[in-house]
Amino acid sequence: MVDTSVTLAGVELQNPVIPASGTFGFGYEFAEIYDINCLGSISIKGTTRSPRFGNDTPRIAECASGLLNSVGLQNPGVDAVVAEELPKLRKCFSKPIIANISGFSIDEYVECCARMDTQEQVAILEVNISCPNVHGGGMSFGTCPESAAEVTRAVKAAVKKPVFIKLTPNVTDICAVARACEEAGADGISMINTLLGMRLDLRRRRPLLANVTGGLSGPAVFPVALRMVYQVYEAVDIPIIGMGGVSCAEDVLEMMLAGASAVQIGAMNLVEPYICRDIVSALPETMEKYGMSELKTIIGGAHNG
Amino acid sequence: MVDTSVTLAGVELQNPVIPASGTFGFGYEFAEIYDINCLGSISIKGTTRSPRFGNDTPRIAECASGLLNSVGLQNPGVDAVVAEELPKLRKCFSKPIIANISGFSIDEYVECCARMDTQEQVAILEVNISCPNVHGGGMSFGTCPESAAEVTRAVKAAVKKPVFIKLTPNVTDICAVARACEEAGADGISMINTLLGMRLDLRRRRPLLANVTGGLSGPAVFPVALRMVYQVYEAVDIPIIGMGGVSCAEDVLEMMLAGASAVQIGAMNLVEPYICRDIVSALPETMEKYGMSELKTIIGGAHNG
Amino acid sequence: MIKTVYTIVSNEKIADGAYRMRLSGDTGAITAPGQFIDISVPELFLRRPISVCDWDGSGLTVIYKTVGRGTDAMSKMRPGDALEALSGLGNGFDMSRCARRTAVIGGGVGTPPLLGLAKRLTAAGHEVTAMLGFNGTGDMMLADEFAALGCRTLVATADGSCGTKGFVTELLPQAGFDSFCACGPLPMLRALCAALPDVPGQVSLEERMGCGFGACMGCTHKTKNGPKRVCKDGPVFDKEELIW
Amino acid sequence: MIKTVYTIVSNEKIADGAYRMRLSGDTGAITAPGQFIDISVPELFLRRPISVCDWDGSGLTVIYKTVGRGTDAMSKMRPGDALEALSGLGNGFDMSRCARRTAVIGGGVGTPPLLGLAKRLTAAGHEVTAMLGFNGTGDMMLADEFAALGCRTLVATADGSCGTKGFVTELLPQAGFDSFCACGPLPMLRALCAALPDVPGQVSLEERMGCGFGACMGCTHKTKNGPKRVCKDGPVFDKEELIW
Ligand SMILES: Cc1cc2nc3c(=O)[nH]c(=O)nc-3n(C[C@H](O)[C@H](O)[C@H](O)COP(=O)(O)OP(=O)(O)OC[C@H]3O[C@@H](n4cnc5c(N)ncnc54)[C@H](O)[C@@H]3O)c2cc1C
Ligand SMILES: Cc1cc2nc3c(=O)[nH]c(=O)nc-3n(C[C@H](O)[C@H](O)[C@H](O)COP(=O)(O)OP(=O)(O)OC[C@H]3O[C@@H](n4cnc5c(N)ncnc54)[C@H](O)[C@@H]3O)c2cc1C
Ligand SMILES: Cc1cc2nc3c(=O)[nH]c(=O)nc-3n(C[C@H](O)[C@H](O)[C@H](O)COP(=O)(O)O)c2cc1C
Ligand SMILES: Cc1cc2nc3c(=O)[nH]c(=O)nc-3n(C[C@H](O)[C@H](O)[C@H](O)COP(=O)(O)O)c2cc1C
Ligand code: FES
Ligand code: FES
Repeated sequence: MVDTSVTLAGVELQNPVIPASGTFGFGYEFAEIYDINCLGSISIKGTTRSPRFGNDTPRIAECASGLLNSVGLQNPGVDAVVAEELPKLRKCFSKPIIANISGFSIDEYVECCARMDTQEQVAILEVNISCPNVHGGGMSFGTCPESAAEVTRAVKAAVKKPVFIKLTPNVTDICAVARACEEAGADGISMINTLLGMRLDLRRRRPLLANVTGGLSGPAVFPVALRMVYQVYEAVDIPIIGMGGVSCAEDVLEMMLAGASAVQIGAMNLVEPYICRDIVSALPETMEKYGMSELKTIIGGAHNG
Repeated sequence: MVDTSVTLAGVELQNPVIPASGTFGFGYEFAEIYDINCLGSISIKGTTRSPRFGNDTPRIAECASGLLNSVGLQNPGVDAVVAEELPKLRKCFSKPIIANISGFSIDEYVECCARMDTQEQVAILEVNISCPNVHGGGMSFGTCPESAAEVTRAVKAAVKKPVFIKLTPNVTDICAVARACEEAGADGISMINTLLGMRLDLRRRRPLLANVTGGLSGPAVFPVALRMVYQVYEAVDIPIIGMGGVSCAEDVLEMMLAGASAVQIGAMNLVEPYICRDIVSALPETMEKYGMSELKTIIGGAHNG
Repeated sequence: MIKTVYTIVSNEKIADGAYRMRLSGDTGAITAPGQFIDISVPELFLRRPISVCDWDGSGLTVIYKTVGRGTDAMSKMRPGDALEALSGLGNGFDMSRCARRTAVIGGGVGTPPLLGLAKRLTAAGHEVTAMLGFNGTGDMMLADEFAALGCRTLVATADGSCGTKGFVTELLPQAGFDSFCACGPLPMLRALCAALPDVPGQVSLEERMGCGFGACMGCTHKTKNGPKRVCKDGPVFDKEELIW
Repeated sequence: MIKTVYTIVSNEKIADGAYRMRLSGDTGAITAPGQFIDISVPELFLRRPISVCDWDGSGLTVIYKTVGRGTDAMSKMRPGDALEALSGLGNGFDMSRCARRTAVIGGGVGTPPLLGLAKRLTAAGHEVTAMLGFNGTGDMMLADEFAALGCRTLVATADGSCGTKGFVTELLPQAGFDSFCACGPLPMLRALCAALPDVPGQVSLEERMGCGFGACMGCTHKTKNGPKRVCKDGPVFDKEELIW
């Protein structure tokens, strides 16, 4: 029998498979089709201080081996998430969850994180810093080490639970951002968010998405995500949740060998609703195929030798 | 009859379809299977001052809708290219070509470009600034606006023919780099080069490529490339050669609507050797399908309204 | 919702660029006319949502128009081929809210789901008028089938090549009905709701979808009752709910 | 090189994880044993290079081992299915440089191209010894076929379950030959060339490929005559040329 358990900043997971924020709602759509308690954890839909409708539609565009989304953080706001969504999720998922939090100002991050920090169900705060900084000229918090560190420091000062900073890949030097977060006290790194992309509608000769650009994810981005996880693993000493294009148990192993302590699965949930369950069940046999018995021991294994 | 002709910094092309550097050799492998004179032009394999073997093998890794390559600029050096390859290419391709030039120092770029500038066959110099700067700590010339401008200025001072700077997409703000090149005198922008990526070999638990990382290209990167072309079109006034994942005539039209004056095709040549010819022949009917009669008039069309 | 593999029984052209595909397999998740299935097309990342035209215990029919890569690929599939899909998606039309005299109003390739609806409405004793709008005889479809169900069937074509010349709204004065169910292009639905301000109606919307089952918020529309997902809370909405 | 669509005639398991696929179609571009075809597998980006085992005017045979996604998918293809490939790639073995007494030396799934070579060598009057190395009887293949051609056929297995116990190099003393052609894993080829310093030999190499026809420089090896592309200048190299 192989051991698939992993630990994330002190949080023990039965296995490293976690649906990624924004692709699994608050879990119940999936609980209708399978028992989601087989999952390691769940990263819930990105939550903001106030309710957000998000962007206009079309919000989705198809790409080769992936999709663009410009959902724009539609969510009912942190109060409604705490009052309604978390209790509903609790009914179908008994394990600790990851609260994904977004904001357009430091204040908003802090307030939202502090609120989630007090929720018993929540084990980890995952702070998405890819949003544009409304007080900082609109550039995303995650594109510069200083603003990334600033968010991290502010959130860390306000919460008790482990904080993972979720990085955007749309940067020249992701290691610099990761190091800045570590120095500012982050307990871990989540990576990657989506790659900024675009499609056009040839009939209308206009951008296909109402929002003009969107975020690319799915198998197309896996090699980029893997490279970044590999690089950041060498740059920091805190654990990494790896994601970006993971679509099978082999991909989970690649991510972990590159340096991820756990793995999230995003876009694939949308087109293969059973994918997370299937990966959880394929994991033991896939580990055996590659002679792995204890999953934790392979983390970062590709850096040896 | 539709008009597929376009102009690149004064160079008239019968159509915008150009095989991308590194994926078409010096043309003769393809001339064996079809008459390559149907192409708009050809961007030849990246040439350096001295011969280069490139990286160790494996140099190729498969990805979803694309591949990683770490060829590492294998080429016989500019003297051999001028003495042997260009005359051979001349025999099977009668149109002006694009000379793709790489270097690891400003001197090398200048010397190599000056040499190519005197070649009658060469209409455009395409300066690939994704190589690591050996005098600048190994960061690629293309990741910072200052070093990109420096290469541009130095090359421009040494040559007469139009200079297109080929940008790397692995940056936070590609518009800043493009603007710096424009200000330094570039006649055009070629974009994008490959996205830095990686794959692991699960059996060996090591990076699959001998070089550890490689460049991702193919349809997987199309949305990222398109977004960057769209952004740079708004940032500069010089023409853009768009590339990254183009695999059909529709993709060519999307690239041009986003702002490209011509389009290169890379990875797809490797798996579909007839792809450039097929795109050239599909272009007129595809234009008609979308009500386009004169290709030049659609350049940047997605920005209107 | 179930994920299942259907077998293609037939796949025939029935109008310009429009095909009828009969599938055999598990229809257990389909509970109402107006629901859709989300079809996996080899080599393409996203599934293609297509309405169930009609179904029974052993299979279902879909009718689709070829507009891009996915539907083009579907048109080349052959009897015997497997077709993987998520089935039983969306809410569908609520027959309990249809009046005894109900109109089903379809535009172009929006008509197919109305056939399954009309069949069930007539079986349940409703008096059904079918009003169908097309560009011309070329893309006309299903009119005979509606008639065969016993529906009063009125056709409008934009080019006047069949039935009344003009849009489907031209047909409205020709029939009496006390509720309607509609499916078709957005401008048609908008015109319809504007023309029938006092008649209760249900309309089926289309939106580009990420998942098709409510997970991604890719398909959200603003409604008077807050944001709603076309795939899960729809595709059928009460016309009063919609913000045009 | 041509790009062509073959039809699968048969696709049968012939050893542990190894399949023989017969293809009918255009073999006009195949000019020498040891050449390969580059197979397009649906949903996968890169083509899969597989050596031609044998061919005639109407078709060819390939033998492949399932080691990953591409070969797994190939093993599930069925007679009648279409298989798109680039055909007639690489240089192949140069028979004019084979001595009258030639050994063909294969390891595992490196043996297939040697069968087509042995057939042509024996037909041309060469005296051919086939030395074949496998892990055990499980992955053993083609020994009977070599024997049926009239080759003296010697087998070595690592586990001793058939023939001589050990690697294929163990067989070398058992036969006399004045040139050899080899295909198999790199360590085997290296050991062979080290064991036969004075015998002229041609060896077939493998490398991960981008294009398979010389365009990308993805497969380059350093040789004593400069950088050479395995796909175009090879896969067969004169053993003297190689740098180990
Ligand atoms: C609930 C629902 C029911 C539908 N029922 C039918 C039906 O019964 N018959 C029929 O012919 N069509 C129907 N459609 C439209 C159908 O989904 C699209 O025509 C189809 O997805 C186009 O795919 P493609 O690959 O050919 O086109 P492409 O343009 O190549 O598709 C690219 C992407 O855009 C999406 N897309 C393109 N057009 C539409 C559209 N109109 N609506 C939603 N997504 C779109 C595709 O799904 C795909 O993700 C329905 C749509 C929805 C949302
Ligand atoms: C000239 C040549 C002739 C060959 N002839 C045969 C043959 O006759 N029978 C046979 O069983 N095998 C042969 N091989 C090896 C065969 O190409 C690989 O086993 C096959 O490509 C693996 O594909 P996969 O998708 O199953 O494996 P994966 O590991 O999933 O493939 C991933 C990528 O790596 C490449 N790759 C993996 N292994 C190899 C390898 N050993 N050599 C080259 N590329 C590889 C694949 O082509 C693909 O691009 C030959 C290789 C070469 C270069
Ligand atoms: C539809 C959609 C919505 C998303 N919403 C969020 C979000 O709210 N917060 C967040 O941090 N990431 C969000 N993401 C990003 C994913 O969590 C993940 O980082 C990314 O998609 C890469 O993983 P993948 O390639 O497996 O999809 C979203 C992605 C998709 C496709
Ligand atoms: C095998 C290979 C070799 C390449 N060599 C070069 C090169 O020498 N110089 C260069 O500027 N770009 C080189 N590129 C990048 C391509 O020219 C192109 O910018 C990139 O591949 C994106 O286009 P694509 O997605 O169509 O492949 C190479 C790409 C590949 C796949
Ligand atoms: S398409 Fe995902 S929620 Fe509707
Ligand atoms: S694989 Fe492209 S040159 Fe050999």
